[in-house]
Amino acid sequence: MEHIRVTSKGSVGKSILLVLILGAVFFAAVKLINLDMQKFYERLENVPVVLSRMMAVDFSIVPDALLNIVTSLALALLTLVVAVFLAMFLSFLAASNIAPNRYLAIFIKGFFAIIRSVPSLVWGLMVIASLGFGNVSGFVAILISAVGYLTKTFTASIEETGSEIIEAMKATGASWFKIIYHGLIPLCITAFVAWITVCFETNVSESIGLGIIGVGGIGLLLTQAINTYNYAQTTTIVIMICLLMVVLELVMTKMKNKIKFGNS
Amino acid sequence: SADTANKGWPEELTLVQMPNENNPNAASMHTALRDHLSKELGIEVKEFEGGSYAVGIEALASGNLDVMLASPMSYYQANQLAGAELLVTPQVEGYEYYTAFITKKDNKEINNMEDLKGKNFAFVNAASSSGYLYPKGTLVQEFNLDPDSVEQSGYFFENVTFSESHPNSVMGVMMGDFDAAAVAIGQLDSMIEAGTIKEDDFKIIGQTQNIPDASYIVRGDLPEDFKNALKDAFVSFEDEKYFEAVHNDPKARFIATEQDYYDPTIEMLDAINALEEEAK
Amino acid sequence: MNPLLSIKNLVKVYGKDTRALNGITLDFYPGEFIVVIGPSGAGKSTFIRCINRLVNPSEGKIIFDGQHLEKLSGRKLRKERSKIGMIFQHYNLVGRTNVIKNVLHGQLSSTPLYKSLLGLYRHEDKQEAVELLKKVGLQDQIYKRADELSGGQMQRVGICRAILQRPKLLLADEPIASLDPLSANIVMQQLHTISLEKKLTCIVNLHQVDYAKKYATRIIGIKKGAVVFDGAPSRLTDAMIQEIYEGKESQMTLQGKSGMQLAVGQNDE
Amino acid sequence: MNPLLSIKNLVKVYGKDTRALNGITLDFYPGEFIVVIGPSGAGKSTFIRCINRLVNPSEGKIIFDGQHLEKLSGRKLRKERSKIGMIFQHYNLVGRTNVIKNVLHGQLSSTPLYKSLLGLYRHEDKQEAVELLKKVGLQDQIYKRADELSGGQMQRVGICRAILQRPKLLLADEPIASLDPLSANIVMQQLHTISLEKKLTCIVNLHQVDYAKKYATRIIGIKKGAVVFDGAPSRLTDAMIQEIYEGKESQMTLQGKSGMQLAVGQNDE
Amino acid sequence: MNSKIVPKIPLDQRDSKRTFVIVAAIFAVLIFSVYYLEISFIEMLMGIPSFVMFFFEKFLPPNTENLQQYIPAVIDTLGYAVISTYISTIIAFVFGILISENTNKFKTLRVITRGFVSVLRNIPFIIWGALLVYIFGIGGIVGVLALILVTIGFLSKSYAESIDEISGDKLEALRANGSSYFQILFHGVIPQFVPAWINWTLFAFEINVRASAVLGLVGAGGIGVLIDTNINLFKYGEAITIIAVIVMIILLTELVTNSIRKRFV
Ligand SMILES: Nc1ncnc2c1ncn2[C@@H]1O[C@H](COP(=O)(O)OP(=O)(O)OP(=O)(O)O)[C@@H](O)[C@H]1O
Ligand SMILES: Nc1ncnc2c1ncn2[C@@H]1O[C@H](COP(=O)(O)OP(=O)(O)OP(=O)(O)O)[C@@H](O)[C@H]1O
Ligand SMILES: [Mg+2]
Ligand SMILES: [Mg+2]
Repeated sequence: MEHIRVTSKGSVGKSILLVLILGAVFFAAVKLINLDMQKFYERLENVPVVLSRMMAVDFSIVPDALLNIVTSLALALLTLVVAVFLAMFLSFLAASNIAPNRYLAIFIKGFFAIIRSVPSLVWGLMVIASLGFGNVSGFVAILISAVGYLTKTFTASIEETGSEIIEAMKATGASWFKIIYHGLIPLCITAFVAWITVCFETNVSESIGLGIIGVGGIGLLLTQAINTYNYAQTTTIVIMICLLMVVLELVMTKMKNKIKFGNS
Repeated sequence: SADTANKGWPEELTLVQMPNENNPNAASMHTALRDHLSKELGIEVKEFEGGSYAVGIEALASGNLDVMLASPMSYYQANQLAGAELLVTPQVEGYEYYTAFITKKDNKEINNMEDLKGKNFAFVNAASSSGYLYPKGTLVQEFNLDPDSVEQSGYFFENVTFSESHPNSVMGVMMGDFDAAAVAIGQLDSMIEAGTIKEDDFKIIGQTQNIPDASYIVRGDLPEDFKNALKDAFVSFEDEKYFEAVHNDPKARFIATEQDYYDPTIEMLDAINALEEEAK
Repeated sequence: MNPLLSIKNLVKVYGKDTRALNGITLDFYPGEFIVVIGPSGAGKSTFIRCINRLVNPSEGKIIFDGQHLEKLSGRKLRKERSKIGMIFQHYNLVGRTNVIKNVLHGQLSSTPLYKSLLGLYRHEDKQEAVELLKKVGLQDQIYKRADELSGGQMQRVGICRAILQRPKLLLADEPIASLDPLSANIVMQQLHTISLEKKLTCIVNLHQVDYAKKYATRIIGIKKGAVVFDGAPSRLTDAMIQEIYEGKESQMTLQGKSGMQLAVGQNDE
Repeated sequence: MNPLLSIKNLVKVYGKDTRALNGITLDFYPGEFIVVIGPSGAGKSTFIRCINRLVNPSEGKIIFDGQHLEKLSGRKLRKERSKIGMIFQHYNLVGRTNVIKNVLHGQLSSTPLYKSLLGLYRHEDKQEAVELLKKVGLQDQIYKRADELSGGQMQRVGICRAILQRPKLLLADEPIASLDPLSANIVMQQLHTISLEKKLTCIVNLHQVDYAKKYATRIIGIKKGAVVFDGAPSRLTDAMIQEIYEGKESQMTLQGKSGMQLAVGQNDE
Repeated sequence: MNSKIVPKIPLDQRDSKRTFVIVAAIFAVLIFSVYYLEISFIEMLMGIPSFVMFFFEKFLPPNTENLQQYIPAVIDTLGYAVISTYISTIIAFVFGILISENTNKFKTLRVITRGFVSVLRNIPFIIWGALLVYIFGIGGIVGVLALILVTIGFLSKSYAESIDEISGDKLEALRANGSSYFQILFHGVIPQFVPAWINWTLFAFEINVRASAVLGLVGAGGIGVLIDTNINLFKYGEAITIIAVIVMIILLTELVTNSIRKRFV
């Protein structure tokens, strides 16, 4: 009885090879890092102890925290809007199926790979040294990482749309910008909204880590609570942040569905 | 106002607090100090919370920052890079800052500094005064070590870890990830107070010399009379609530700092070759 | 008369070894209504898409309206493309955008950018769009989202878009595949009339030989990437049709009858 | 004989006010070969998709093989669905998967998950898949990725997939829209034969009245969501056809001739 | 056109007033933000030259003297990144499927997973770091855990979004022939998801390679800590060298993955 392959000969060999390579890389890494799983299991016992220590809330911090959340939100929102505009522009230059120039596309992708690789401390340094302490610096620092993230995700979404619509618009002789505005943006808008949601969250949590360059907001409050080992306050603030984020996510999902299923 | 312009004073003053191993409360949330300085000097004062000395020092150098709270090492760097000068130091009676060498209470093998030889040890990180430079200096002086080899495995310690924070060092010791560590005493106290660890979980087997308090430093290129006015403003600040909240002692005050206040420290840092790179 | 479109030795190779077009040389004149027929996979779509450079040919020349299309790029290519309308096999509408906007996309290339951003198309264009939609029976769907239409409705929107472009050359890849016979006839009739009235050259891929014979002024048969027939509909004999479509595939009907039946219409004759 | 499929008062309303189906009641018997015709937008696709619940009907009953499909869900619905094959207007292949795997998807519901993951389909299934592909002339494309095929090639893969499912009822939404006449005939012939041999009921949406007349044992005409014709092909007179297709759309040919021409094949008769 | 009034042809039927109100509201919020945060865009533009100057003056030329000393940290970083990318890819994949409406019809389960992942993502790094150290101490495991926690939140969400975008058409065919949930998943969703999946996993790897903050917080070392330390000691030349090494690693992985992808997938 003749055997009938479901995958072509070559691709089976390739898949096996791929699995082997991936496996080898993983085991090499495990060997290298020297993970002591035994220790890990033993210490799992600590989980309840540590968590129970965190199980306290202190409502006296709430008004203060609310005020600071406004700052964080305002900063995150402002950065978001500017970042979305910049990233849209850049991502259409960088997405391989619509990029006007291949080399420019590669340059943009590479440039943002580099931008993303630079640690926030370095950005902090450069921003403070040129702009001084304060919200302006916070704005720029978040902006850099937000543009990096959005450019990456937008580009990926555009590249996933395939070429049908682009072809149809090209065939009418529409220019690059018109193809994007009338064809790709309506097509990608739900994906974009999704990334924008994620980016907004990242912005808020990034503004939390921005104490380093003197940006106020909820992050500063949180760092202080941690540094003074005030567990009750820490927990309260974290709960507030999570609540805020869940609300934001709900709103954004509503918005996304509206765009996806609503009228043109 | 009119007279600030005449004297060539800056129109506003930027002040940055740094979180400090020894008093984590040094926070910018208390507006009292800012208001006081502003009133005394007649100019606007902006206060921020910093997170990194490097950032603060670069800001001093570029003129975006005027006054900053700095540890000895940072002062030295700020002085080299930005010509910063010492201004005032918060003085708290009866409280001394030093770094303790700690190990677990039930560790029978380590009872004094000598026993650290051949053990696993943790510093905080290579840029930390209290978590690295001071304890390393103490070890180098006490055991006559080669400062450049201390971190090498098998030279004095079996292995050296950089834990990246004081609490990390403490937890690593408590969990047995390394045998001993150097931790700022202020941090230990805070952790005990918060109940994270207990007094009798660990023992102190040695300590460094006293580390001078973190001081406010000021940009050197400001007018002399402004710096003096600033110093006076700090010294005349007597808000007990502020000192209670930030330094845990209502009677604490700012006192003017002599320019040679940090010299012993700097000598010690020099002895362990910690300064060669910055000296250029 | 000079040809509107001259194609010389067109070759397209996909990947390494799929030779979809194998050296095609043809001239097309203004006002011709050309139907391209050929078995599935023969290269008809590829041929049509090479003309307006949606597919970049591997070799050969495409001279349209005096321009070497294969050499153009950027603004110049766009300008030439705006003179070439195209109707797609899979409609290629912007799904989330409504019907009238999709149709107005046909006028994008001649609308200034800022106006198109604000949706400020010329009133004549909008009016023509509405009229076209009415003609194809979509007057009730003008503000529906394109992805809510039935297959045939989408196809008709695509046709309106191409016509609104007011092109010199119209390419259509199976424009009536999803249409009911009445609509199909209306559409073919309409293309045919426009072609006559405005001296518009149409190149249409079709699977229905009967429609081809009825509307075409010239039929081209493609098989395995090469032209095997080129002439007036009257010259397309049944034997010829059989040769065009016959291939490996014809030996394989279930019952072992070889696939000698062709379009049903012709069998009935 | 009991009907295999009984549809009672089927209604489908999209959104608020698009009444795509307007109360359809029909019985289908084993071995029938039913062709559904009707103008574009009449609700043919919606009708077919309601049967296997890809579209959830707004009202009405669908009784298939003794089961009330409109009430089923989960495993039970899956089981019934596995007895209903479907051929899609837009093929709906998994583009990044190769041809033979796409065909074997027809046997997924009767293959345990782990086996299907490892590609361990039954040998008979694989053999049948290869044979089906050969029959439709795709023996050279077996390991090609589905998204690299031409339109007609994809459609044939979709047909093979549905047949491999060995269904009791076969639904097809314009299965030959993108096929050349030879392939179209082969496909219709094949569906027809299977229907005869295995007493398989086929419900096929078509736009080509000539094909409908040739292959159907029963023709159903739908217009505006309601059944306007139901009977043997011989009873489908030209006047009837005209009535089915005639609508607003027919008044609008460019030249003002009303759309009295129907499928060309019939005009030629 | 004759003298009749030409009827306007609107392009859509939406209430343009509502659109206007929404746009106006967004603008109001933005203006409030600018005002509230006292952000001056002029100041920002003025800062650009010194921003660029700072980089060129301080960070260049790179100091490659100690390049060899970085090797252990580089290898460590790579090891951490590989392990945590692998593990988080798998876990996040499950979460992604549970979150996406395309693949999970149970609303409660979806909402719960969504909430859980959202919490994972929104608890700041410092908190995770502290918790992990208090529970597990210092060492490799903690490093891997920290990275996984941070990556999962991000990856799950990204996967879910990508799965959402996979069109229902292709899956419809499988639904129609009675395939089970998992068969639709494995034979329909996953093959279509592969390109996005590779994309995200690469991005996760990238994040893991440069997750200096996370590894530093739990005392697990790595290349990021090396950069921070060098900057705190004002050794900018060395810092930029290490950054260059990271960039190199990331670009190289991308290159390798892309060539693998072309050949294998
Ligand atoms: N993007 C592609 N990559 C690889 N091969 C392709 C691609 N597009 C088409 N082909 C192959 O090129 C050949 C011609 O395809 P084309 O789409 O031009 O055929 P067609 O004549 O339009 O067929 P149909 O009538 O079925 O639409 C086919 O064998 C097809 O498999
Ligand atoms: N998802 C949807 N949302 C809203 N309306 C829809 C949707 N799908 C179809 N319709 C509408 O329902 C009606 C019937 O559509 P259907 O697709 O069933 O027509 P059809 O008879 O298959 O037409 P065709 O021959 O053009 O394929 C049309 O008016 C169409 O616009
Ligand atoms: Mg084709
Ligand atoms: Mg339909």
